[in-house]
Amino acid sequence: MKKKETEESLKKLGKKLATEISKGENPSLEVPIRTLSNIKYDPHHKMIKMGSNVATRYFFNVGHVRKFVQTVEAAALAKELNGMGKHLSLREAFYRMKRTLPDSNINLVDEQEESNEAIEDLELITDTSREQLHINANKMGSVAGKIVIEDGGDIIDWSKMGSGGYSLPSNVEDIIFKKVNAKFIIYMEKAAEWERLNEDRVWEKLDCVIISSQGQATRGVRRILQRLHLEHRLPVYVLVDNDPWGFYIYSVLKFGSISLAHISEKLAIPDAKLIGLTVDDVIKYDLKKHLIKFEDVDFKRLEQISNYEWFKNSKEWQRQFKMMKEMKSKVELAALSSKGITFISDTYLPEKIKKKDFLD
Amino acid sequence: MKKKETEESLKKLGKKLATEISKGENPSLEVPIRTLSNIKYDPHHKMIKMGSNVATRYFFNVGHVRKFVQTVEAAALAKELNGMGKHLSLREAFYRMKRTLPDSNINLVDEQEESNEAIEDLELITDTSREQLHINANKMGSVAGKIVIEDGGDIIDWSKMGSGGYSLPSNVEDIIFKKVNAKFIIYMEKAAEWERLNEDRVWEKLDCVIISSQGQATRGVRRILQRLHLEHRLPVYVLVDNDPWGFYIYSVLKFGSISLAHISEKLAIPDAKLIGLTVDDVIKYDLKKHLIKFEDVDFKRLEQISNYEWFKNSKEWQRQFKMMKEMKSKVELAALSSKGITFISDTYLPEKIKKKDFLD
Amino acid sequence: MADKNITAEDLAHQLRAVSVAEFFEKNRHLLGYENPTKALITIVKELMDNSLDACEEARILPDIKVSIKEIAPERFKVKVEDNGPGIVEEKLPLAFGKLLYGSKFHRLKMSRGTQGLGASGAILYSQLTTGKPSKIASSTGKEIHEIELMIDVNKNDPKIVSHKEEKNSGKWHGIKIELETEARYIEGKQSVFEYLRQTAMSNPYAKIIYDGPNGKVEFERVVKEMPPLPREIKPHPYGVEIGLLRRMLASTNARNLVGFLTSDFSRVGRGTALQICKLAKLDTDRKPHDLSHDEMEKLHKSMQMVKLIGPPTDCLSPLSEKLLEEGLRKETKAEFVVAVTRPPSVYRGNPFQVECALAFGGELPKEGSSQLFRFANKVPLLYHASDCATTDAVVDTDWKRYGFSQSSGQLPQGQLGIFIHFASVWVPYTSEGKQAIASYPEIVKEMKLALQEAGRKLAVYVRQKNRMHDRQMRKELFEKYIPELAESLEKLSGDKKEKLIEALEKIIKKSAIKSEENEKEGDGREPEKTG
Amino acid sequence: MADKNITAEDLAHQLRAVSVAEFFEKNRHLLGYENPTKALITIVKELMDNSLDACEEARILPDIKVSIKEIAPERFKVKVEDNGPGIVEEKLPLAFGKLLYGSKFHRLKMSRGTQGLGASGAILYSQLTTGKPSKIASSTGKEIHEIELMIDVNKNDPKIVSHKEEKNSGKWHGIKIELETEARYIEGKQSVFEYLRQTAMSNPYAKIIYDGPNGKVEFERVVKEMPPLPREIKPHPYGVEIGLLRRMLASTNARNLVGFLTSDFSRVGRGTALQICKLAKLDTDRKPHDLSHDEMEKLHKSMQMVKLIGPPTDCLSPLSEKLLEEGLRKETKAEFVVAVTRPPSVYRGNPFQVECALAFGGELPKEGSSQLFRFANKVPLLYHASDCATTDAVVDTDWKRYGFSQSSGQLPQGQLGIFIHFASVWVPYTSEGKQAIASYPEIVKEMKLALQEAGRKLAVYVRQKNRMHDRQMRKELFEKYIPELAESLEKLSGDKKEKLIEALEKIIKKSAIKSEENEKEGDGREPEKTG
Repeated sequence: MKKKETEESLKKLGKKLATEISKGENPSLEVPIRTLSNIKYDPHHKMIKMGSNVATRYFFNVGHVRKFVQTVEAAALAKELNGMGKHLSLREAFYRMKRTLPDSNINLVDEQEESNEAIEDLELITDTSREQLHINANKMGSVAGKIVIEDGGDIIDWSKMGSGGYSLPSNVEDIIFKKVNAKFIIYMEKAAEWERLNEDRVWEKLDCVIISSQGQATRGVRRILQRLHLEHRLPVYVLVDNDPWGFYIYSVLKFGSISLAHISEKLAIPDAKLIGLTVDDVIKYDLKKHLIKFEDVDFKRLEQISNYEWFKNSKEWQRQFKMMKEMKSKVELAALSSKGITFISDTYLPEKIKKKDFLD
Repeated sequence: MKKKETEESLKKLGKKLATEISKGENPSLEVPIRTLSNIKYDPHHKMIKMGSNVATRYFFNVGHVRKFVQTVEAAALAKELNGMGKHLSLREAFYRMKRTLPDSNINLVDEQEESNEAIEDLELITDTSREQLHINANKMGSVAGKIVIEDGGDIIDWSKMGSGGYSLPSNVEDIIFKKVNAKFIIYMEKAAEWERLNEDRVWEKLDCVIISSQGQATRGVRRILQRLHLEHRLPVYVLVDNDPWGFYIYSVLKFGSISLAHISEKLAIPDAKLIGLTVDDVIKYDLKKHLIKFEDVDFKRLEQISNYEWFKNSKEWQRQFKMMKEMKSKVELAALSSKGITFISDTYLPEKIKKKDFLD
Repeated sequence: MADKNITAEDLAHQLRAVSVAEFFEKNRHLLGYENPTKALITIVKELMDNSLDACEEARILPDIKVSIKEIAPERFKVKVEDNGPGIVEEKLPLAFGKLLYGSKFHRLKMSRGTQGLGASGAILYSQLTTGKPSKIASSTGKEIHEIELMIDVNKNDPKIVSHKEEKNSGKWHGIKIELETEARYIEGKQSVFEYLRQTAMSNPYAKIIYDGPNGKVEFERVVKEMPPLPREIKPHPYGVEIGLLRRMLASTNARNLVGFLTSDFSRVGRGTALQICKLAKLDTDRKPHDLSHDEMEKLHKSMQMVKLIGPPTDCLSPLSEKLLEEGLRKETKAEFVVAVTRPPSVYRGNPFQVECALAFGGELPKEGSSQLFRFANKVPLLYHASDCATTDAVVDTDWKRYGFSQSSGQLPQGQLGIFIHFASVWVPYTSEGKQAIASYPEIVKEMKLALQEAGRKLAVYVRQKNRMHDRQMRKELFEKYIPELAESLEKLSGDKKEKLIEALEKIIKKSAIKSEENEKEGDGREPEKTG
Repeated sequence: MADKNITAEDLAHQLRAVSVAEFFEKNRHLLGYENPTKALITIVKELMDNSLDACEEARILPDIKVSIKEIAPERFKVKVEDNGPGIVEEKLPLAFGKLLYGSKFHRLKMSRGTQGLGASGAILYSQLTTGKPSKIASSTGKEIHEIELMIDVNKNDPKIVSHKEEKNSGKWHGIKIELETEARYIEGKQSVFEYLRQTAMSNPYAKIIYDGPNGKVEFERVVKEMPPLPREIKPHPYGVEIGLLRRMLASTNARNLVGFLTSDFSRVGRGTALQICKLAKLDTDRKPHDLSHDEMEKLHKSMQMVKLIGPPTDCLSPLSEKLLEEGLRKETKAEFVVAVTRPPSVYRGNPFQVECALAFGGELPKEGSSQLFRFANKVPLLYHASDCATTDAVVDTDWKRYGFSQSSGQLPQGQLGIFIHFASVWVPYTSEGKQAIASYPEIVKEMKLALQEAGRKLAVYVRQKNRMHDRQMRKELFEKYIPELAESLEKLSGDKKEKLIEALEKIIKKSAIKSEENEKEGDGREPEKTG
């Protein structure tokens, strides 16, 4: 649906440069700056967003020329992909862009790092997302629950997926939600946890969808969570370990991240809530004997997170951070199994949901 | 189906120990030794297998006591899981086993490493697999293709899975194959490659199944490949990068691995074949400009692999190793995209399969 | 003057002799006076060395009092008093007021001081920094002579400022010396206190009373015997350079070569002397004074070629294992001390002997690196530890064998004191400061052999101690795991937990003896069996 | 004798004076003879230092020949010949045959040798290791005296073995010395060759011919002027210790204190002298010989309290920037050399002056660390570089500012030679070997200032050179990327590739000038704009 628009904006970019050249000007690109100094938390929308600082990149500048040509080449590739209706992974795109300059041993791109950056710059310059440019991110994540979708002509019922679940694609833009009987979504950071909940058929008992990625959620997972949230008003509950890294996963899902600040609107879910583990849960469910001592790096991360603008004014979050700091330890979700093999499914989640015991 | 047997063998172990104790003997476990010295390649079955060396572990021995108790505790846990029909991840099992000894600050297990080892020892002692003990390995992998399965009461058609595919569970023992219209399986090491083939609907055009894990295949993936291969005679073709690591993935799938030598029969696929990339493919498909220089570690790995007993007498493989060593470089599958976005699906795979251009 | 050209005649007028005292005044770092902190230690060390040497030669158990008092910022009064034989009145001024004057330079015999630079150097530094004379009192048991002395630097001669003679009703004998100096006082690893503490370790037959800026300390006498007096020996042919041989030939009283060789060298009998002459193709009746240069060279070469036994070693006076142990035990309060005195050995014609002792436990620091105490001819070495043969020997020894952890190239870790004493007629110091022994392979080898022998003895003690502890631990360990095993086994087999515990407790008693026999398996490795 | 107790009387009989020669024979490492390799360098160095000093004082451009020949394994014949003023016959034996005899010890003036130990030390070592006399020929322009000399070690006196007098038809003047020694010859960083090479750098007005075991090398004279002759100065009150003051008071010819202060010290005029007396509460008419110890102390303190300008600095003879540059350019064939001579400065009452030079390119090694050449009073320092103030100064300087990469605590990297010369009446060597300058803050600071000034000048040159190169590179770079851009842009915009290339080529010509102005942006950072 947005395909035409994407192709148009890519062509517009080409025309601008060609015009400059024919006028004898130094062709230039205006690239929004992706450094920390140009990223701000927008408290009104509850999202991390890009500022308006822009750098001008010239072709006739020793320091710029390489990146300039790489960015234009990335645009040419994206136009081709859109035309064909095909997608490439970042690695494949790297190989498509890699070629040797005539009469030299210089490659247009030498490292994937370079083509990645060119693609990210292109997203900013043309105000499109990588998905629209037909470049795939990583594929990772399983889902099960009371939803039926249509994708590529197939009808897929997420409640009839056996023990494995549906495997989420890296690009979820074309998925159509046919029937949504779920009342909310539980997102968890670990596939092992997902298998626990799926084996215990939690999504059936609690009328919900369970989705996992591995560690930090991939773009595809974040997009599908956001789409279900926005298009079908499903609340998103995040289930992570009680440690700074779990909190960070929650933070990124909810407010967006610095590296993807330019597409926060397409990824962030400001209404997402934490369903655990909080430090209160650790105490309430008697998990204190499974504390894992903080390392220096944990203390540092906790310190960073507790200073995030979006957590700074939340009394409740600051309370969590303080307790964690005093406890000097973290606790994993898996520790709940010491209370009983299906304790998380039979007791923990139903209780938390019934009491609306969420951290916002 | 084998559940009863597993429960029986666990109980038998308990009885043996209880009898020894009541006779006033030092209770002992016979643990097959998992060191390299006790692992052999069986050229007849084309598989890596365990030798018959066994160590005796005593309770009344300062050096043994801790491991002894951990192993017995792992057995008790496995018995409980089988009884309930539930599964645990390795991490969850660790927390289930972790408890503090009375009047001390010693935990029965302190690190997951310890419970993992106890579970592996238990597999060996009782001649069961981790799956039979109801301990899950990692979940990872997507599948699409001309097969319909039944799992947990759900009927799932792998040819109607849209752009994402079916997400393979960590334990595939209970999957029932209802309808198998595929003629072979392509296994690939990267999810990005899988998305390429799925987008291009290769499984439809070539009547096959496409399966990917990420890097080294997980136990679940290896088991489902083996089951389809044995139960439905589907040839397995392995598609990996042209480097020692890709070759190693192939080697493990085909012959088994040293660390899982004790269950090679349940995992290895001696008839699996390599569909690429071979060094010949690199030359034939003109990928020489995408060579990535070998590091020291690559040379070392290549040297190791070329000395594997099962490759040693293969002229064809030794030729590959030699060419790679001379080339001093590797080539990634993704490099095929430099020839055309859908080159791998439209040209490379159909050609290879048509010509039966496999490396065995 | 200035820019007009200078001729050889002009230059000749400027030529002048420099006195030794002037030289060392300007080059005082050569004597250990490079900074105010070290100057204070050097003064105490030089005076102590003289006192201990004198007492030992006179076979008197040393009683030495050292006093250091700050009389103004960075200015100290230092007093050292001994109960030695004293110095006769006539020699008193020269012994203290002339540099390069002493009794020890020309003889081959182990002693602390050697060059006749010690006390006079201290007095020179004192007068340079304060301009004041030093006070020296001496008695040989008769009257007491007290002089105030300065050094005439231009002439390197004593200048007596005053001289008093007093009655000696108490029959006191010894030397008392008092001087003022610019200096800085510190505590710690390189301090006067540490120097005296280590001196007490290596001289356990001495009593030392130290009255320092921070109070009084007494180092008691631990034993009442002294090591035997070393004898003076003659040079060994292997250690003589040609320049020295030429001088010996010129100054000998012997009338022919055979006589010269047998009387002026050690270990040369008549047979050997004849052999040397034959090798050199020299007539045995030749007069030593008459040899030409070429003949001297031949003689020198032949002396290196004949087979000779090593030099006599009674020129050495080691402490003995007993004295070493006592000294170290007292100072470290160690729970176990072992000492080893090696037989004498030779480097470059010089006899030497190594002793070492190891102290374990007690007041030694529990954490970190072991402590190394280094001595040469009973004198502690405080500086330049990293350049010293002793350190090389300790670092090269494999302490893991004796139950101590050790990183490569480092001292061992643990509650360990290591004492090494190097005794020789000529200590090969690495530099002028006399603070480190050069790493000749022969020397390092002897030190390592000593350390290894002592290490083995210490290891036996440490192992025995650990074994008792282990037995108790073992029993407690099994008792902790029994309830766990029973609980798991109940789930697995259905047998009652209580019954299992009872049976296991019974086995533990029975197997107590057996498990001891099993000890060597207790390292956690499982015995392999081929099934 | 032996074990019977020894009395003070016995000990008194053993007391004897030790001659300076005996002392240094036994402690030869103090003179730089600790091993055969260093011994050879030390001999050459001591003889060279004397020759250069003598020529300079006589204002003669030095012509020096050095010859080293191996005559047997580990035995060498060393010859050094100069064209200096020579030494008059009467003084010849003492100047070479007595240790601590010379012209330079007692005066405050910059020179290479100082102690009167150099040549006589070399002769002593030669006779110790070979037993042979040394040959010395000298002429002041009249007849030639040739003597064979040994040192009577017991007496520290010369012993003349032979004496010949010859006609001097060629009017030769100078000293020729020839001796044999045990030694070892090596090439490399610490070798005779390197010593002479660096001596040629720091003495570019000297011609040195070296005939070594591996062939003959000539170091040509580069310039024909010599630096001005340094003047002798009197001590500055700030650098005088009380012991020395006492001696000056005793030996002065002045009849009262004011006279003493004004005539025997530098920088003390009548006004200052009166002020000192007033501060010390001493009558200005007091006789210097009559002061009590307390009065001397007061005088000493007052001398430190008055305000004085620094000591005169014409006692120093720096090389000058011109000589430095010539010397360094010749030896390194550098493409660019810059030198800096700092104004004189003072540490502890001693005047000193720092010079440095930087050489870039040429025959200096292209890879790895820069090369540091260290000199004190024009003498190269080959050993102990890591302990030296020069190294500290180089390491502490931020060379990145001048375009050289540098890891923290290291010398800079690159094709760079660094020359530092420290000139002073009294060089504070860190040890007896005279191989490293102590890191006094005043000294390191001066060295750093010199290096920074030279570094800035070098940086200007290097930058200019780089700029030319950059311009060409830039043009070539854009030409490579133009076809790529055109190709991508054709796909994107639909415009024809050929047309785009043509337009871009046009711009490149036009913008050649503009892009140069942009230079500072060329570091790859993009200018920020707030939109």
